[in-house]
Amino acid sequence: MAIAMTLLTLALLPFAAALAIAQLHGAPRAVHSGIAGGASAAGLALLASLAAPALGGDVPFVRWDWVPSLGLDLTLMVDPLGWMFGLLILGIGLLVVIFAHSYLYENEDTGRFFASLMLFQGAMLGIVIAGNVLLLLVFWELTSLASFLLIGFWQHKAEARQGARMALAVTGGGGLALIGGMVLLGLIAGSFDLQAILARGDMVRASPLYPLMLGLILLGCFTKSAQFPFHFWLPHAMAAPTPVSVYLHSATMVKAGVFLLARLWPVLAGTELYTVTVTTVGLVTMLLGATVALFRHDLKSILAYSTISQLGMLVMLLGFSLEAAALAAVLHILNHAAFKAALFMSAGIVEHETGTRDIRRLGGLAKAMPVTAGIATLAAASMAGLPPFGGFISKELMLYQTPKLALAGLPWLLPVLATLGATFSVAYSLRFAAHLFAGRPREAGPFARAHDPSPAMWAAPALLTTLAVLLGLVPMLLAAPLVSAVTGAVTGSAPPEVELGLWHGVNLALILSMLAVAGGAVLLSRHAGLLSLWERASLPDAKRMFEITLRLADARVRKALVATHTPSLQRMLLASFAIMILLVIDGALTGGGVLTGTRPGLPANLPAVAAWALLIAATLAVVLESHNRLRALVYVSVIGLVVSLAFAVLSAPDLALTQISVEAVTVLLMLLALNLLPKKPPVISSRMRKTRDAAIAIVGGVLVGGIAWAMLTRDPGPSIAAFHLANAKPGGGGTNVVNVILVDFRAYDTLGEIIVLGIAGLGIFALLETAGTGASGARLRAWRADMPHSPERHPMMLVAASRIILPLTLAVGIYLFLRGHNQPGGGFIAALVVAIAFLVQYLAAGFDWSDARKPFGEHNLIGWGVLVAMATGLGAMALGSPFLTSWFDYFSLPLIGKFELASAMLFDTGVFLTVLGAVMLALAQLSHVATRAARAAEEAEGAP
Amino acid sequence: MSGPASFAELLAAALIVLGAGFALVGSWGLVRLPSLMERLHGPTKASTLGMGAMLVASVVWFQLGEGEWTTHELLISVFLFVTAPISANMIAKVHLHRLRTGEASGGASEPAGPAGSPAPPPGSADWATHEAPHQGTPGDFAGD
Amino acid sequence: MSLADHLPILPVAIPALAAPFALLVMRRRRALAVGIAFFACLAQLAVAMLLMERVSGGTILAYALGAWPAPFGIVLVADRLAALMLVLTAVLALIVLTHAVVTRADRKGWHFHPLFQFQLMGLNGAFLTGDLFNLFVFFEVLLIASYGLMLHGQGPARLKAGVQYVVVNLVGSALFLIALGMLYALTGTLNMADMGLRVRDIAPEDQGLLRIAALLLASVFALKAAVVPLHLWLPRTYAAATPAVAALFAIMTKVGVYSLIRVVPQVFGEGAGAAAWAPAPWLLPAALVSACVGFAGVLTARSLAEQAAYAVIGSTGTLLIAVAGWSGASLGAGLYYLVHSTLAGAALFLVADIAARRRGSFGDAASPGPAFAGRGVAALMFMAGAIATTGLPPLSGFIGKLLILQSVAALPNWGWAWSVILGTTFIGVIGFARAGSAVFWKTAEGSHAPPAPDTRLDLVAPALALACLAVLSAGAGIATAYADAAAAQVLAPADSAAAVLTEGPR
Amino acid sequence: MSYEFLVASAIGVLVAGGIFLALRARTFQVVLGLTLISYAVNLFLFASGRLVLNRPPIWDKAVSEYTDPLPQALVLTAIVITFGMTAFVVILALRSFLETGSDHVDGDRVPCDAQDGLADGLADGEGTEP
Amino acid sequence: MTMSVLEGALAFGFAALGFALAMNLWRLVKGPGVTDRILALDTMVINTIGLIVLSGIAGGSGTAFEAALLLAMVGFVGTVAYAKFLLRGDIIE
Amino acid sequence: MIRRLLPHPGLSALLVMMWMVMVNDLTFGTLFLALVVGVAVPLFTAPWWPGRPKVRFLPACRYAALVLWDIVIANFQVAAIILFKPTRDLRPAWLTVPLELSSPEAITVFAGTISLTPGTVSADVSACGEYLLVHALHAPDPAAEIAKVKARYEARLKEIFP
Ligand code: NA
Ligand code: NA
Repeated sequence: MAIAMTLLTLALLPFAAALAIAQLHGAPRAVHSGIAGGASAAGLALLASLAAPALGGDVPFVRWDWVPSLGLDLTLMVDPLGWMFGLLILGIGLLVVIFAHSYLYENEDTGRFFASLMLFQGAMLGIVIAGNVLLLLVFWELTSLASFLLIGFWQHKAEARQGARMALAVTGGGGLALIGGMVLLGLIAGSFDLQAILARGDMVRASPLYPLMLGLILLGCFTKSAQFPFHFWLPHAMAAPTPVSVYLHSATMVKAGVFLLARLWPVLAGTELYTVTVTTVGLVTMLLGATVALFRHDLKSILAYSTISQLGMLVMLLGFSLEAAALAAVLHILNHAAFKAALFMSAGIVEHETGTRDIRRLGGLAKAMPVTAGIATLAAASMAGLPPFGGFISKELMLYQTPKLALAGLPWLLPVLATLGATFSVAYSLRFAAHLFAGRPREAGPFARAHDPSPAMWAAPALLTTLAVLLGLVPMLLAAPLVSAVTGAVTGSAPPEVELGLWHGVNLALILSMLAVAGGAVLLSRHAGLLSLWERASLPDAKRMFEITLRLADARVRKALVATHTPSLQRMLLASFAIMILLVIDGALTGGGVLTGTRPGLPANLPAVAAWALLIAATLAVVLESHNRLRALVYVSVIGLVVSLAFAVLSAPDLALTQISVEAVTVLLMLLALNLLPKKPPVISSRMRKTRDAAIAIVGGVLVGGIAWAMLTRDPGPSIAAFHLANAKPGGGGTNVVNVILVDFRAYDTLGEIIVLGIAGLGIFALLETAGTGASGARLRAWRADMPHSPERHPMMLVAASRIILPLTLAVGIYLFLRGHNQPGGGFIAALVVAIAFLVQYLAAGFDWSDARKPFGEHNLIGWGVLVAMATGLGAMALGSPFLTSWFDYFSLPLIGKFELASAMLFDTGVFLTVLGAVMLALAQLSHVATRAARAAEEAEGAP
Repeated sequence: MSGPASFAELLAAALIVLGAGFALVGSWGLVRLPSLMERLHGPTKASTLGMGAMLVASVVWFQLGEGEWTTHELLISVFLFVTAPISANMIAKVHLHRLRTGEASGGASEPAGPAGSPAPPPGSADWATHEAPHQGTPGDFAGD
Repeated sequence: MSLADHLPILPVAIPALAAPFALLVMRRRRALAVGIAFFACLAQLAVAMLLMERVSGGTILAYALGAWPAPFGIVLVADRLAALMLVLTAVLALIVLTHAVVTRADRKGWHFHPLFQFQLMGLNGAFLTGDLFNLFVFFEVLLIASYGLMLHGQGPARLKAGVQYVVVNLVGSALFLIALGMLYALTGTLNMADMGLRVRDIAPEDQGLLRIAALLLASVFALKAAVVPLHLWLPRTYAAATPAVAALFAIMTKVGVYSLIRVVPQVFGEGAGAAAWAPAPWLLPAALVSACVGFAGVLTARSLAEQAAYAVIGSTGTLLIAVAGWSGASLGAGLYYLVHSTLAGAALFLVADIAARRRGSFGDAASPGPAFAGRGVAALMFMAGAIATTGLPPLSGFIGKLLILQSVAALPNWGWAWSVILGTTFIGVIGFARAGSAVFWKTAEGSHAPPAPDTRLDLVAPALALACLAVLSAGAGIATAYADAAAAQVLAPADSAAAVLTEGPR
Repeated sequence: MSYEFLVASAIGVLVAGGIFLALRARTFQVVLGLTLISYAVNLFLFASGRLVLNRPPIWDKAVSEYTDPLPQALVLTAIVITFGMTAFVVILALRSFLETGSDHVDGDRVPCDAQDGLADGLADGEGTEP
Repeated sequence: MTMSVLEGALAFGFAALGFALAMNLWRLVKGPGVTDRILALDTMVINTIGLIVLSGIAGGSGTAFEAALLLAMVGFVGTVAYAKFLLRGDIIE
Repeated sequence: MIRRLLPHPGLSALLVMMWMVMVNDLTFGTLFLALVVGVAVPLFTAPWWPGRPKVRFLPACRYAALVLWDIVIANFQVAAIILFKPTRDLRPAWLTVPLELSSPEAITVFAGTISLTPGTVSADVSACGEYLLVHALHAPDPAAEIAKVKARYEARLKEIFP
């Protein structure tokens, strides 16, 4: 339990610190750095408390469920490998915090900085103590995100933003490959638990998916660890504040890839594919990084390329799949962390004090800043692999291993190339120290400002350099037990005996090492000439290529996207129709069956054929004369008429009534709209387009017509309608089965339907209420009728007739409403009839005059209609029945006789009110819209 | 078939033939008469005697054939009688309007029939279609 | 019947009452209308959670409206999936409503609150119904309400986009009716559970028709889900809508997905002869292309809202990759991802609005603008939204994508699915990083900071959305267990049929 | 000729006309197209109950055979919904025309495309070494 | 089987109305003016009412009556609306 | 009170009759409902019918019968014209009928009558309401035609609408 709490605290501490810092965003710098440093120190203490079990083989371990179905558990464990990395992350983290406290200026956003730093620390720590590979992935991607924030900390600088984006793209992208690889790994191994996976190395390597999985995982590792050809992001990440560079590029971020290679060593390593790939990539990276580093001028850039080179070496060592090589890698990880962090900090101090990082402008700084010079020079010597520093030991171990592997069948290739890499390492390391601190100052300006910083700033690099030195002097004391335990953890076997020392006698490694030092010295002495040679060679700039690729991709994709996604309704509909046609054809071809069924047809009489001809002709006329809009509208009315007739003849009186009344309202609506639209706009479709559309239209028509034919010529099976027919009267209290379905069996549909109408009314109101304002209002006021008007507004005969038509039609509406339950009619039709009655009134006598006399508001009709319909449903609930359960009974009164009362009538009243309100609202709003716009403008003018 | 039924049948049949005949004649008039104002006379037949006869046939048939009184068919006639003149009036107004504006603009948006264009009424006022009615004139109770 | 027995109707009844009440009081007492709206949303959330609690054990609640037994009347069916969608809708509604009220978006036009409640009613109704025609009706309710909301505030871009949105959906509705007509003609029923039983008896010579109906119906749902190439309506519609509305619309495409999940296994499952799983072969390719197109849009979008709109397409595509597996595991993964992607999409639209509200004339264009008030917080929120949408850890998108990757690994085309899921994530990361750094990091030269916004409360709603995502991530164990159970229930239509088709009260 | 043929062919012709018009470039024609399609759809849905003469679904003691009432109820609902939608789209089209001065369905370039010009400002002058 | 008188009359009626509709169609398409087309539509509505009445008689059911009644009302509204449109543009002022 | 309850008694009577005819059912219940409708609807629609023309009931009935008879006769006459008279023999004419009626209702009934009887169509009223423009399908003698309609219909209408 104590272990569990320790592990949990360890994992959460950095995040808690990040949160706390973010919360105290406005507090002084010291608070931020204090929290960060305190958290790091506390983490170190916790880690120290775990040292004994972790290194002793009794791995502290804890597991909680998170997403069991995924295999993603919160498993934390600190094995030697994790412990060592944790030490680096927290230790160097603490030093970075101390350094950054002095490095950052007071006016900078230290809250954001330290919060991001702690977030990063937490993510990094998570990677190394995760005991579940999916959990590891979580932290892995989190480091990419946190580093994005850190690299982009100076967001006002273009290079910072670019560098951050590039780092995110490369490492985050690699992380995605890693996700694929890790999931595959888990699926192959049958578990996502790290320890379980590590125990199943043979099984994994035997899987046919091993190469794919390996490729994906290596992609993740290589991108993170800046291996060729993904190395280019790293130098550009130097746009970050120096403490960030220290942290990310000495001990943490870039080491994550190396860590993962080490972590998965028992599962991945050992195959030829693995060995060749990893070794080659590491070797190439090492050479490339070392070479480029020699010719950079920015201090941090030099260090960045050196980091690439050193990472290449580590990757190469792990690629060997040999225990001794792994040991060398482990040791070098420690060395590199120490000297590289010290060097980055030194570079930061130099920049901080001189205002530049350009090595060409600096020189002779040893006089002005002796402490810094001492620190940096010692660290550079370790980097160069000079004795008696730590770097020497690990480099020699590396060179010792190189002959054991024959690349491309050539046993000498690896030693030679590795030595070459070492030579360049020596050269750039020496250059860093020599050009910076020795000689005379090259420019006066920076030199004049230069002086050693306060101890607070150099303490951290000093400590690190001391470590780097001690790692060379007393390796057995300082490193051997740790290296032994970690190597055991890496290889998954017993910890090996470790013999670390500066002197192993004269062997090949020593010779190669000497050669490298000598060669490095030569290279440095010829540096000026080599530099001019280098600068003349035009080498591909990976970053530039990355940017160009991205830019090109963006341009191409954007172009394609814009081309295909222009907001074209024609295209949308074309796509829709084409897809539907395809699907219908697919269904028809693969589904089987016959077109014509066996149901006998109903012989049609002459008027049926005539009406059919009318419909066909009218449809053709609409299509052919659609640009003559009024005429097209007349033809549409004809179609509506024929459809109504069809319903009337084919035993659907309710449908006929509905269609007829809807038709009338639709015509009114269209005419109202048409008034403000062009009446005969020019035709703009090309002939080609028309032909294409016609082809699609015909195919679509034939298909739907064919389906209708197939359907109509088949006998229906048993239908639920039999129940409706049988129960309409006894159960629903009405003889008009259609109406009983509407207000009882499927009243819920009807409720939805009236709400649709109500919403349409509201939407139309919302649309038109603002028509008088803005561009629309201006256009309406400027609108001139495009056809001559008769001056007479209200024809006398029409007005006089409307006075009697209104009451007569209302009576018909009431009649249709009351009888709807038993005969054709009902609330909806009645509402339309009543609406038509009022519309005739509006037509004849004008809107204002008629509307002023109307005792109801359309909004209220809609609102109350829905409420009444709802109340009918809820009433049933109050009586203990389901929503919308109907009730009816027969009563009898003297004189009047027997009559029926039914809850369905109340529901129908709701339908009536809503429909009336919606229809009236739509048409009333649309009418005299131009007049209203003018009136609104007048009022607006008159108001101020 | 029994006696009354066959009488009803005969009566209904006669009325149907009469009604449908007038409807046909009306539509035939629509086709053959020379201009809009003449054609406007056609539908009046269909909507008055044509419909009337068929509706009476329906009343007769349901009463004598099926034994139930159905009177509501007559209501259709009432509606037709109220609305048909208004429809005709409105179409005629459109004709007059288009005739006048066509003449004014020189183009023939509506051909005049054999009767030509109507002369303006005696006095100062024009036909209502061409002139906004003055205060106190019939159609003016409403509106404005 | 006690009130508890009426639970399934309440998600529809509450907004259906709230909307007219809000309408009736809106003109004079706005505050009251807002109060009604909030109360209704809270009540819906409470009811949805209660329902979820009731069905989480595996019970399927069937509510026979009008006491007419299924299949003769309309039944509401509340199972795990329905309850999940209801909770999601209610949560989203609360977030969006908060944003609309806080930013006063609800005052930019007429009838926001009634339309909003009607929209919720349509959504809830669609999720609850067990009847295919009723599904059509509620589709229409939610569509017409969405037209109103989409046009809320108006302006030329919105109106132009609105015409296209409406027309495309009208065509979709027409096709829905054709498919419905065919299905009724063939099966004689409208109840989905009953239809699932009756398709077994369809004669071989009629199965071609059934297959056509299945494909047409699926394509209607695909249109709503904005599956490529039926997605063309979405980018402009969503980008043009008021951001609060666009955030609500994040669930609209999910209605299409929901319907596919609901209808295909139940009606066109194993027993459907030639129509069995008919849409399946079309779905995976379409889903893959959708994910690619959507994230290509994310990469190249020129405004944050446009980016969010394309992200909706992309994540729907990703979601359908899972759905196209039609296995318990993949459907469960899909359901988890559905919840996640809805909230993530909403969060993106809301964050885009924060930027737009504060950058003055620069709006939410994905290009440098002025340094504005609250930029840091907005940047963080954008980053969180982007992380969620692309599927990076630690937010739920990552878990969702891992679930999908794992669940489709057993399918024959897993290579394609994996490549697309991982590849689109990569593209998305780049796209969001670019847009985000341009808007939240880079400052346009010579641009002056616009006046601070009238309220800082506009940060609340996106924060809420992101908090929901965090909860969804932290509680992923429970959530995925529920999603898996819901998927299993969906894929066992016989159980649902047994629950729905028992004799009703009459 | 049977009623079935008349109805089926009418549906086909209406659909064809509707599709053609819906693919035109102006809102009014598109609305006309949608109207034609909705006629066809209503007829189609109605036809799912098959065609029956003189058997309206009005319950009567003396009658035992009726046409299928359910499709009629569905069509009724569909007509009403279609009407609401048509009204909305007509007014939306008009309103859009008034606001933008164009009744082309595809309209002018919208803001999010107009921002293409801003695209160059999107990234930080990428491709140049800082 | 011989045709009864009524059936004969109905057959004549249907045929007459069918021809009438066809003639209306001719006028509708031919025009020449939009006025003629509106008139043709108006006549068509009346002939359709006749058809519905006749089919009511033929089918022996009275349910077609409401359709005819409504058509009589609505046909008028349509004609007036078209006319008002041509006269004034704005049909509801 | 009665006047307030029955703003248009004639209309109420018409509605009651119409209701009975429409419902097609001669029972007390129906009559009761008819009376309710007959009172309620005119009350509701009264605001839209501002004037209150007096109508004499009996002459109105006689007038209706006369018009019905004329419609039947004229239908046959006009059918003969349409069917058998060649277009060249047709003498269409515009008739300007001076009006003695003044209330819009009366003029409308007069114009309606002229339109309903085949052969003549009322086309327009003068802006001041003094003349009625009538189109005749075949009017070799326009003056006689004008005199006929004035004598046969307008004179009677003057009695009905005093
Ligand atoms: Na009804
Ligand atoms: Na006449």
